[in-house]
Amino acid sequence: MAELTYRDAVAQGIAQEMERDEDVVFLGEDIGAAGGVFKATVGLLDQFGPTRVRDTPIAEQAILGTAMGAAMVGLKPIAEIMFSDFFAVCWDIVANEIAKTRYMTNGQVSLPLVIRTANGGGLRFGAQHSQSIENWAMMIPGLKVVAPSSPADVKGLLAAAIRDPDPVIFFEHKALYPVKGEVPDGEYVDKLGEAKVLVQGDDLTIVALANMVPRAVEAAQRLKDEHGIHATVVDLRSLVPLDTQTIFREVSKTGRLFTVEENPRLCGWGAEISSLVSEELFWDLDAPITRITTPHIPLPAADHLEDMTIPSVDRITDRILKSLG
Amino acid sequence: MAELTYRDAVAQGIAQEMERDEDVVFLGEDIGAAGGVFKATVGLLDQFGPTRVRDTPIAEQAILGTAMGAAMVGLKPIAEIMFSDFFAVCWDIVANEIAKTRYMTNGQVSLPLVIRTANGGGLRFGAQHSQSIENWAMMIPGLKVVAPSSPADVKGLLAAAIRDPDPVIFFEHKALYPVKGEVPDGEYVDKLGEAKVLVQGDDLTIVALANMVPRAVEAAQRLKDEHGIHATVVDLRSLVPLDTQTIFREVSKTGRLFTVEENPRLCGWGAEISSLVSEELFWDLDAPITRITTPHIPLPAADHLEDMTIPSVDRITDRILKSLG
Amino acid sequence: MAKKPTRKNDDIGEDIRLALYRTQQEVRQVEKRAYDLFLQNMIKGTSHLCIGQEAIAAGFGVAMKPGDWSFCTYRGHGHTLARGASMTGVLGELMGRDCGLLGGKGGSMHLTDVTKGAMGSYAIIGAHLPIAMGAAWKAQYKKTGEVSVCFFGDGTTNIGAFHEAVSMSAVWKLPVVFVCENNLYMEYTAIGDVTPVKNPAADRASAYGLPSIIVDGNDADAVYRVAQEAFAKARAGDGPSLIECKTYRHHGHSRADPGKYRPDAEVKEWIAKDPIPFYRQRMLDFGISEEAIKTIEDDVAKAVNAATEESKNAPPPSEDLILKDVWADGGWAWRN
Amino acid sequence: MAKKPTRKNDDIGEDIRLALYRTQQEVRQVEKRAYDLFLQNMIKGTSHLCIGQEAIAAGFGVAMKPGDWSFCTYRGHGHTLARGASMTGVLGELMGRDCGLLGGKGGSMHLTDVTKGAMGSYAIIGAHLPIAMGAAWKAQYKKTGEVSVCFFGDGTTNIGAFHEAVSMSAVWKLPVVFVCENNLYMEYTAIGDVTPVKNPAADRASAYGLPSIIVDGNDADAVYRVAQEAFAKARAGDGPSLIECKTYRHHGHSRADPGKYRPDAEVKEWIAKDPIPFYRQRMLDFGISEEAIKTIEDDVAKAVNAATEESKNAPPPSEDLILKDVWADGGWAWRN
Ligand SMILES: Cc1ncc(C[n+]2csc(CCOP(=O)(O)OP(=O)(O)O)c2C)c(N)n1
Ligand SMILES: Cc1ncc(C[n+]2csc(CCOP(=O)(O)OP(=O)(O)O)c2C)c(N)n1
Ligand SMILES: [Mg+2]
Ligand SMILES: [Mg+2]
Repeated sequence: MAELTYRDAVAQGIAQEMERDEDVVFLGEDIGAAGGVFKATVGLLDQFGPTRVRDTPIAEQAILGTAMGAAMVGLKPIAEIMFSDFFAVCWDIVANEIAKTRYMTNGQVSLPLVIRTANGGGLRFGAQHSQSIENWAMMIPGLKVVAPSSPADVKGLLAAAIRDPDPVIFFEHKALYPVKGEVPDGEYVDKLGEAKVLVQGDDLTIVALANMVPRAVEAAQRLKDEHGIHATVVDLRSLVPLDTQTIFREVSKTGRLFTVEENPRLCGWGAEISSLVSEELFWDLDAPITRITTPHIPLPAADHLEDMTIPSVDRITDRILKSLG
Repeated sequence: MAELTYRDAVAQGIAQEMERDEDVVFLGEDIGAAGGVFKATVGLLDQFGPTRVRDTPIAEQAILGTAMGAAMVGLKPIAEIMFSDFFAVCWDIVANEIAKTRYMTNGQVSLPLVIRTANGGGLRFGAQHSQSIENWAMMIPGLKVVAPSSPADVKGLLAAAIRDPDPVIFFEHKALYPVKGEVPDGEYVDKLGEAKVLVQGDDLTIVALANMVPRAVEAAQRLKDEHGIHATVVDLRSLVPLDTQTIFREVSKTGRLFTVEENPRLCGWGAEISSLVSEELFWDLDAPITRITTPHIPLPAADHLEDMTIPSVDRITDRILKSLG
Repeated sequence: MAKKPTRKNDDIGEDIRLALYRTQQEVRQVEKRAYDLFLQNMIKGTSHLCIGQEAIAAGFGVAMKPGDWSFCTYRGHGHTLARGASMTGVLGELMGRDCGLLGGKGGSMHLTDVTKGAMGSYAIIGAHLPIAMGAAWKAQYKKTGEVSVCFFGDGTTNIGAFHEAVSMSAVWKLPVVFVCENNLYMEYTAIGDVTPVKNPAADRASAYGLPSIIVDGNDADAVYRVAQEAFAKARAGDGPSLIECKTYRHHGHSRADPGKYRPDAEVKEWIAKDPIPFYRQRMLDFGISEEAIKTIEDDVAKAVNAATEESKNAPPPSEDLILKDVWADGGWAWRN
Repeated sequence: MAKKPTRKNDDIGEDIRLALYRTQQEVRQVEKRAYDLFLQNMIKGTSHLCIGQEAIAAGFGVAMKPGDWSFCTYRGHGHTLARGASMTGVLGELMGRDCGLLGGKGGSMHLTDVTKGAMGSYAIIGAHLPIAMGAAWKAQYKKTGEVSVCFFGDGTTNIGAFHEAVSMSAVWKLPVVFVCENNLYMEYTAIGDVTPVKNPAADRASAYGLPSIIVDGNDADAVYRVAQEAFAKARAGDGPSLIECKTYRHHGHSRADPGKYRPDAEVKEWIAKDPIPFYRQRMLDFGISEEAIKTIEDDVAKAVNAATEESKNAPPPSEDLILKDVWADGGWAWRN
């Protein structure tokens, strides 16, 4: 095990797969010579050369269309969309083409591709460079949706995504890039669609994703230390496929569910999980499900405004305590 | 009261507002000389001339950008996106620009504009021309979202949307265009954000939208006629603002909630309503909330496949009967 | 049997010419049948016929090699047939039958036959231009020599994806050929009313450092020649081409459209330039026998009748297709 | 006080020239202060300086009339100042203070001052080109004579929205002026490496039926003249212009970027072409006194210091701004 940053785990995950399979290619804006604007792809151009690691113009539709077309004829492209907010300029390729083509062609076409993107807030970048848009992807049938919270998960899930025969949207959280963690050495491949229980407790279950995971873990710690309340924390890791078994198992143990979402409230993934639990686990619930989310507003830029907008450890803890009465 | 088709109510609603306010302008593909591909805007070019009713190239980003820019400086544009699926090619203007600009500018900019679009399935148009994407709009803070189910609501809500000082996404259901109904004569303006109770019953509450509304009403009739079960049917009419008062009132009366969504399941508006009800009305529920949706798949094209995919009167009825045990 | 051409300087030759004519006949006759079938309400939904534009699908289709990839639009029945997809597959799909190319799941606007290199029909304007680039990238990276051909309309030149795709293809020097079929209209609006240049594609080529190429899209020979040149350039590693073919659609935009917005004189003028009788005469001029031509026409008619019957008799798609093939494992599960 | 210019054939004249210099100084000095402030960690998030490109904001800003509209990018501090927005509003916003133009809600990339016609800074490449068209549509429809000016970078010419906007503006003959500031780089990638033509904007003008216009973006006089011409054309109802200004950014792309990918010689060459000392010399040549110039420089320095102090002393934005102004009613309610 080596200590790696989340950003270095990206480069390591990609390098591992490019070494292994020459059909894996990589394209995006400033990803090659510059090593990415978040420095998450440093070294790849040198290692794999400009035919496989390719800088593009500012043309996201062309980037993703190229990834799709290449995947249709047998390559396994990785495309970068620099900030997840920019999915909006190429959403057609994602939602109407990549997601639907296998189905529409009755299975004639496979699309083994990964779209990586820097998602989420906390860097004071304002409303157009800070969104959490996992729910945009989750709502489109035909997309797999992954969002790791640790360097090890980045490496393992990215490798799994690259090997997956279906299109995967891979959300890296930009506030996590500098975070360090232990990452397995050598070839390491995780599995899509498995949530992880990071903290086990009897009193309530918190389900979180990406940068909300460390905050949920910290809130659980605080609940334990300061209030003797024991929370389970589930890191979803992937929204599609969704590990409802783990969610249901953990919720049924505690009878109480809290979801922590960075996205603005309406139609967030927490709503889907809430609806699943209230449809299928209704009789196991001891109290209302509580969703903790960014309010349904665009994100403000100034530091203290942004900090008060995205769920914080304080807000998570307070909201849970309030619900417990 | 005159009998009008849903499509004619569109033209009438627009004409009413253009007559009243010369700042109302209208642009889109084939909307002028051709009267729209769904013939919902016939006559407007003749009545208001080519400076106010303007045909565009195939350039949805330009269409919506133009609408936004014009609204910023005082016009009240109506833009048409021919099929709602095409929002994907101009999603940036909708989600990142139109929705966020008032907030980001601390209220300096107002965007009194309406984007009309033909939404939904049932016409055998296949996966790229049949989507129900109300949830795409609902999840973006800063957009109002309206979806009428009757000709009267088309006229009244469209007028209200045009007069509204905020951006409104107006989803017309393409399967409803030929449907007729009574529409108030003369100036008629409805109110955004009010749901309507169409059928009142004591046993359970069905919440539906757009083309799912007539199906829910028919299902309610069948439940009554064939099974003596009395359902309330709520037509949401608008998703943002959302009339939670009416929803909560009707659900608390019956203790049972069924939502009927045309969109594929994950992160649909039904999930949001389910999560709201299970958060705020938990103790009033007598049984699990049930969501009836299109499965989480792209839509197939062939007629009988499409019919089996979108919630039908049969499926709504059966699912409710099954839940009731 | 046909005699060899009697006229000189024929770079195309009889075999290719017969193939070009056969393809045009196949497309025309299938499209006419599709028209009849939707008048009989045997085809639901929408349908976009390419009657009048057959020479383009034929010229490029015949010039392509097996292994090359083609990408087209909702107006793609012809392009799909021209790659060798079966008539039953096409008509069956339009009729929503089990025997359709897509099992009825895609419909008229999404015809695809990957086994023939017909890599799909795309119904959202512009999207398939960048997708076609992607296939070309593989050929370039793997040095396997395929070309990727992308068909689209005049109206498509005004959308952003067109610009991004042609521009980036030019920078990457990809073996992709962009073929604009200028039929003078987007849906119901004349292209000249919404485009700032006279030739929507050709007048933009220089914006991508590409030569301006215009060809008579109603002359299959001319199309075939221009295709050959573009393919040679692509295979030589010299990058993409953007080709504007002048043509006309005889029908309205789609099923719902009688096409009344078109001036009568214009329609007349273009019906007179119908690529099929024109090409038939060319063949006769080149010494191909009436008999050989008639044989093709009859063969095709028989094939279309057979495909129609086969499709009519085919069952509707099995219901279990609905929940199939969202994922590569054949299923649709989004949860465990 | 300054003397009148001594050299002949000066179409610009002293008043305008002083205004052009003052604006360039304002932009330069505010940007330098912004740089210092983020080194002191008083500016969070990102920031994109336009040091080296001031002549463009100044040339257009001075040529615009009150009532005209300007739209710019995240690299828009200069364009916003050039319309007359206050330095305190700009620096305060960068520092996330209450006195910021947007109350801290927008940040460095979204500076807007509607009262001055500075209609916003847009951080997603391409989006504001069609938005600028929309404002121009109003001027055209209402016949009120405003022009709409849209600034963007060389990299932006490769994205779809650029194409859609310029093309449709040309068809509609809108009074909009598209100003490409070609500073040779997108973020870290040289524009020549990702663009198929030498002049990213000018070589594309003909694709929209527009003349190709290139101007020295480091010469405020040249920019001012080209702006005047484009505005006259727009106001006369003769439609849009697309203007490419050649320039260079002295710093990296943004706060995070030291700009090491740029060849030393290139940086040197362009620093030597710095628009401000160049223009200073031009003024002296035209007989404007050193004293008049110095007065401007000192005035601006004082103003920047005062704005800095005011911003530093301003409170952070009130928390209740968070839930304000999603809607025109001032609130954020999505439910009753
Ligand atoms: C993004 C998008 N906008 C609009 C449409 C609706 N539409 C379908 S075909 C068409 C006209 C296309 O014109 P052209 O490119 O000339 O092709 P043609 O139909 O003439 O073959 C339009 C506007 C669409 N499918 N996609
Ligand atoms: C759609 C989109 N893609 C990518 C980016 C990231 N990005 C921000 S600035 C920039 C470079 C822009 O280059 P140019 O247009 O030349 O403007 P400059 O920064 O040089 O002023 C990029 C790629 C973005 N903001 N939006
Ligand atoms: Mg056309
Ligand atoms: Mg630049």
